Amino acid sequence: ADKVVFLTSWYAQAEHGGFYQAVATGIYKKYGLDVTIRMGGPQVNGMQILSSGQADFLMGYDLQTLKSVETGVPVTTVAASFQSELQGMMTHDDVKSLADLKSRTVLVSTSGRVTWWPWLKARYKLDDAQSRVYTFNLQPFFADPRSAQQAYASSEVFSANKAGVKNRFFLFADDGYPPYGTTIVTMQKTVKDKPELVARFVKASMEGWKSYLENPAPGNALIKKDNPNMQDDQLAWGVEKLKEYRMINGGDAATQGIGTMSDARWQKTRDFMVGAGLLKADADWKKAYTTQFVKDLRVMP
Amino acid sequence: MAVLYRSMEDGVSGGAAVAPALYANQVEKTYPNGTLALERVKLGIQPGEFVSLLGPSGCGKSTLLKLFAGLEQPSAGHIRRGEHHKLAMVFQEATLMPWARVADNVRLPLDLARMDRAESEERVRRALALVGLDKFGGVYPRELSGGMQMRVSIARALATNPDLLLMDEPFGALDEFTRNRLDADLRALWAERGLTVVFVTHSIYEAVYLSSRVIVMAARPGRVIADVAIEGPAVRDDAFRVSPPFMHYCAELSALLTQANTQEQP
Amino acid sequence: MAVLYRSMEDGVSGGAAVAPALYANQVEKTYPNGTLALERVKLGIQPGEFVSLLGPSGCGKSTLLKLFAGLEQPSAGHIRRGEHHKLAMVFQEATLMPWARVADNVRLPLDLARMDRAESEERVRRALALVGLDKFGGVYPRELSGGMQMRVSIARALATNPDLLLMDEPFGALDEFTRNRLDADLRALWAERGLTVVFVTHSIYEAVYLSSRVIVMAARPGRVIADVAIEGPAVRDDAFRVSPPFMHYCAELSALLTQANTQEQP
Amino acid sequence: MNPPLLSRPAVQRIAAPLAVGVVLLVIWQAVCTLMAVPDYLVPAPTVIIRALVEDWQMLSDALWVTLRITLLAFALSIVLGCAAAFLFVQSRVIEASLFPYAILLQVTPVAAIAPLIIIWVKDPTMALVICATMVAVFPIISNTVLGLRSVNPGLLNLFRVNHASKWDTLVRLRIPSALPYFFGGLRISCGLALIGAVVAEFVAGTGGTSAGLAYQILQAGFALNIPRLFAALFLITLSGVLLFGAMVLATRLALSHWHESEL
Amino acid sequence: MNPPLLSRPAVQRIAAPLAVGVVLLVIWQAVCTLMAVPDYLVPAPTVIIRALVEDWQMLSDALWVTLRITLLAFALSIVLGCAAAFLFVQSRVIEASLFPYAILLQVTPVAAIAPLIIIWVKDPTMALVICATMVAVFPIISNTVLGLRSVNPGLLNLFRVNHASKWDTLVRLRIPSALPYFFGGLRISCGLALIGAVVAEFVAGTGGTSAGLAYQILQAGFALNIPRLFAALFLITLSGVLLFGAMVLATRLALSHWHESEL
Ligand SMILES: Nc1ncnc2c1ncn2[C@@H]1O[C@H](COP(=O)(O)OP(=O)(O)OP(=O)(O)O)[C@@H](O)[C@H]1O
Ligand SMILES: Nc1ncnc2c1ncn2[C@@H]1O[C@H](COP(=O)(O)OP(=O)(O)OP(=O)(O)O)[C@@H](O)[C@H]1O
Ligand SMILES: [Mg+2]
Ligand SMILES: [Mg+2]
Repeated sequence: ADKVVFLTSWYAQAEHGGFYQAVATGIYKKYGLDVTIRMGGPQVNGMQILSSGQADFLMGYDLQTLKSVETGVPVTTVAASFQSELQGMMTHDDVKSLADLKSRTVLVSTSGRVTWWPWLKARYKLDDAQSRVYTFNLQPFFADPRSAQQAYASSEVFSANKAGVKNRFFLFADDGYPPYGTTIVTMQKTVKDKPELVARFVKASMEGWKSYLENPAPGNALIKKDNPNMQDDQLAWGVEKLKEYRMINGGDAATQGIGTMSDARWQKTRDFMVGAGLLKADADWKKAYTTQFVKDLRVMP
Repeated sequence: MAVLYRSMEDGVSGGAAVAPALYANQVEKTYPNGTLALERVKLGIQPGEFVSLLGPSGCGKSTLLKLFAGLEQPSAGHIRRGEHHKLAMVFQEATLMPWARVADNVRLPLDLARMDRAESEERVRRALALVGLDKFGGVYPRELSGGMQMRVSIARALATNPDLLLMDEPFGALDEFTRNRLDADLRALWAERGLTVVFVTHSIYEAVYLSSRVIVMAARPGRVIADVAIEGPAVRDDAFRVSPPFMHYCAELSALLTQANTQEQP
Repeated sequence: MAVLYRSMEDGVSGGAAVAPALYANQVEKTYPNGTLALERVKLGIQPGEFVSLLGPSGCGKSTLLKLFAGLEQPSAGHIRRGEHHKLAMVFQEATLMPWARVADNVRLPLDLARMDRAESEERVRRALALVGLDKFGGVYPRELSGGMQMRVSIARALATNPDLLLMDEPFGALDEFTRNRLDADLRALWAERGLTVVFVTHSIYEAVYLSSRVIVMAARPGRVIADVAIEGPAVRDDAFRVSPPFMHYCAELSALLTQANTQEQP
Repeated sequence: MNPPLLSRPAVQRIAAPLAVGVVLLVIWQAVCTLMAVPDYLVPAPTVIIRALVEDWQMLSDALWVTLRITLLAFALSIVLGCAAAFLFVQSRVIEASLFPYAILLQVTPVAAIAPLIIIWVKDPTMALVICATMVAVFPIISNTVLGLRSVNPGLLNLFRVNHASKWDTLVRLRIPSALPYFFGGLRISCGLALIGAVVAEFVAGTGGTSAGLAYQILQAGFALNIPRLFAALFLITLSGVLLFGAMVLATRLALSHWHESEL
Repeated sequence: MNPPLLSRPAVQRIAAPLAVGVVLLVIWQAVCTLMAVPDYLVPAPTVIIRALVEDWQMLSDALWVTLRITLLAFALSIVLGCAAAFLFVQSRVIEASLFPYAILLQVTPVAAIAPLIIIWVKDPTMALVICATMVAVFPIISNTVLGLRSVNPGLLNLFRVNHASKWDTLVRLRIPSALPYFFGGLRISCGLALIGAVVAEFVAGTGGTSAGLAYQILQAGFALNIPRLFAALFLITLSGVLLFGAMVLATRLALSHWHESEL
């Protein structure tokens, strides 16, 4: 079997379920792949590890991929597990809509500053002065009732609920935030030299997602092995959110199959970035993705 | 002009009935490593006396001086120091602050006593002149020779105008000419100011020339073996140094020193 | 038994035509701070000589010794040292390693010379016995009195069986009895082994008793003002110490020392 | 001759900080209880202790992982730090040429070069040890160089008169003279090795394989299990204090017979 | 009497490390060019220099932000470190009671308590300064305590004979004696203050307005703008080396007239 290293973006969690599922249930093996999943972490720079050849595939996100392509790193997206990002805003429960954020302190992580924040800022006329830094720790949010913070539906919201803090969550994608989520990124060279391997990996992974949605137990067992602190209730919550927001099987995926991507969506993402000054207008953004592996994939949910 | 062996009791109660300036009562000193440095030392020093300590190396002279100064505590017995004494001490080593210039080193005790600068400057100048180092106030101690460093530490003690002066081999590193001159100066100072001096020396001549009393000590364990009153002219000059009584005292002390050296317990 | 003032040239070429053990040719030493410590010193020391340096504090005796030992470089002129000399030096300060026991301190030069342990132990034992510290091999330097520390450093130098010995006021901190004994021992050693010794002292008696030649120096700037050959019996005992020639030399040197002290340039 | 128990220095050295600790803990507990501070903001000591007991298995495993990296990094720091110091003290030119690069090691943020180290060093434990060593090594170099230079000039003369080789001078003179400074460096570095191990795991750790205390802290933080987070922090600080204590003891053993700082 | 330019110590101290640096850079450049290493893996020096020049405005602003925090934290560390050291040296009981809590400061991962600091300290710059100070203060405390204890016992006796007050003994004896150790502490701490400022910014961030070098590094990392990342790293290390140089100079000014380590 071909040895493949897949680097995730974070410690193992429900958002990585499809990949673990594909390992756990032998889907990869079926496709002749011997896949090792390496966990990412808070400061692990996946792009660097991918481009140095330490990993074959990377769990990426579109804005970084576009940015990397702009700086000349020859990477490209070959599939998108989620039809949008799970990223959103968690507020105290007196906030009725994102428009109410104007008078709030917004906690933005350093990476958020060059991703969703410019988008949100422009959309709701917010300004930098009301932002403070988010350090992936909920205590400041709890301590200040006038604050709101970035969050993943699957993790921060769960923690806040568990701590008994009433909150609301607004998914950015619901408001038109364009990028895909949990994509598969690889080197352009791999696409050129081993398209067949890439195709197998993409197909097996997407089948993994399909299987995960049906019965997450095998994948979850593996997730807990990699990340012993992951609790069952949190995994269950995560799976529920994936389903609730139809991350995997909603949008285009409902008709085109799991993992699908469209030029139109990439264009929207690109236009937003250029508009927000995050990307040069002349960047060759089309290099950042290829639909060749997903357009006829049709792993139907 | 007989040599007088006072009894130990005499050493304490002898002289006028004034309170002794320094009084060691059955003092013993055992260092942490078990060395018995002093054994049952009983010694009283009257105000205005000039007492020299003579004895072989390691017999506890420095230890006794430190006990008098309150720098060590006796292991047994006790030390009493008369009140109202302004004490100054010259240590066996020069003990200068390497980061301070010579003048600042000499001025230290005056600064500690919060003396105002104008007066202390003047005192420092005079003290340095006394030891022949008036031109060296501005240099650092490491730029001085061994003997010069020692003279700085003497100047530091004298600058305080003490009335109780403890000196541990102050002139050992000086040539005989300078030493004689300083001996004479010290003796004059003592006479003029009515100082009480306890003086450690290895020079019998110096001890006899300077002292009103010489204590001879022996080592292992350190103890007092003789207490010799020196009866000489009040004003001692070079003539005294060659007078028969001087020679007599020297011979006497030399014999005692030999005794101290040979009497050492095995 | 006339006092002999050799000319400076004599100091170098006098004696047999063997190469001098030490030779200072028009040596000057200026310290970085500008002090002129030695001015045009010309001095030759023949193998087997016992030369004492006498002079006021700060006249450059230690500096000259350090130049001879190669520890300082002359600012002008040059120093030559005869070959095949095993040199040992006693510094003006005891200079002991505080972290090593007395025996280890004494053994240091032997260890540095890679002597085997059995022999070095024996040598250390003998050297410590010589200075009367046989029982103190196991203690740390800070547990010793000043004089005892100095004796350790003397033992350290003697343990190496040197044939060129530079000693800077080695016996200054010792009582007269011990000092006389060590003087005699040193003189005997010198005679027995044919050592070359350069010896700094402030004691005129000691200089005369020990030396075959005494160099008198004056200060500011440091320079040689006299070079006195001491002609005494080969074996010097206590009788020599009271003999008329001895007294004569002492008086002579005393006068020179006074001259050195009063001749100081303003 | 037997001083009362409480005035013995050894007892004071243990009892005094414990007493202060107990007082602080009581105040902390009181504040938490009286003001009803929620656990997820600042947990009360009792809550932390409960977490410590309940999660002991997990935490002690993690502690062991972190300690192993700490000790390896500390040992490596000592070896490399001393080697560098010995090298630097050989000549002023060598020191001048290379010291800036030692500083470079210190001031390069581990977070920034951890990715590169991960790329080059395959073994994850080794990568973490290297990161932690980078954090811990500098104080040893700096203090040891200072110590090796702070030699009594008289003793240096003694060694020169006896034709001591550079090696002998180093071993018999400079190293003993440097010990007080060296141990001072150790006392600073042991804590840095620990913190370096934690930070390295923060930035370079890849969870599953070697889950040390940093991983537990991160996870507890994300999961808002703040009592466990504090329990893990407590274990780190306790290790730090114990390591420091060990260094103090080592210093005492090595220096108490001669150096004034220990008399 | 004028030694040739290249053998002057001052020249050596500057020229030697520069020469080494140039050699290293040339090798680096050669390797990058010959092996055609892509910029996004390890950029060649020329590429980094280009990034430095092109992004100078942005980088120099960020540098200034980071330096400001560094210097504030360093100053605060000196003040607090000395104060703590003076306190500790007053009595063995005080030292025993409080020293463990100083260690606690050192070994607590900034990343773990930064959130709490952010809650309590509203001003972001101040929060960062506090974090960086936590990283930098310990070596100053530790070395200064060691120095204050390393006093010549003879001089201590001299002061006692002259009835010096605790204060006078501290100011006129202990502090001067401690200076070599204190400056040793400064030399370690200045780098730590810098690294602390960077790490603090990593974990606690600066609000959008004032972004320091850590922010630039993170952003460059996300965007895989590796030349800019290296340029920022270069600025950090350069600042570290210069800060260290300043400390060496300060040490020289303060000690060169008396302490053997500077003779
Ligand atoms: N390191 C130094 N830097 C500057 N000047 C120095 C240094 N060492 C000695 N001197 C000066 O050189 C002169 C000679 O010093 P040296 O130590 O040789 O004197 P000495 O004859 O040994 O005196 P003593 O009998 O007091 O030991 C003195 O004036 C002294 O001030
Ligand atoms: N700190 C110490 N620890 C242990 N023993 C000590 C200490 N200081 C001195 N001694 C011992 O106490 C004895 C007396 O020492 P002291 O310094 O009083 O002698 P001294 O008479 O001054 O000798 P010297 O003439 O050589 O200066 C010596 O045997 C010495 O070994
Ligand atoms: Mg003494
Ligand atoms: Mg001298």
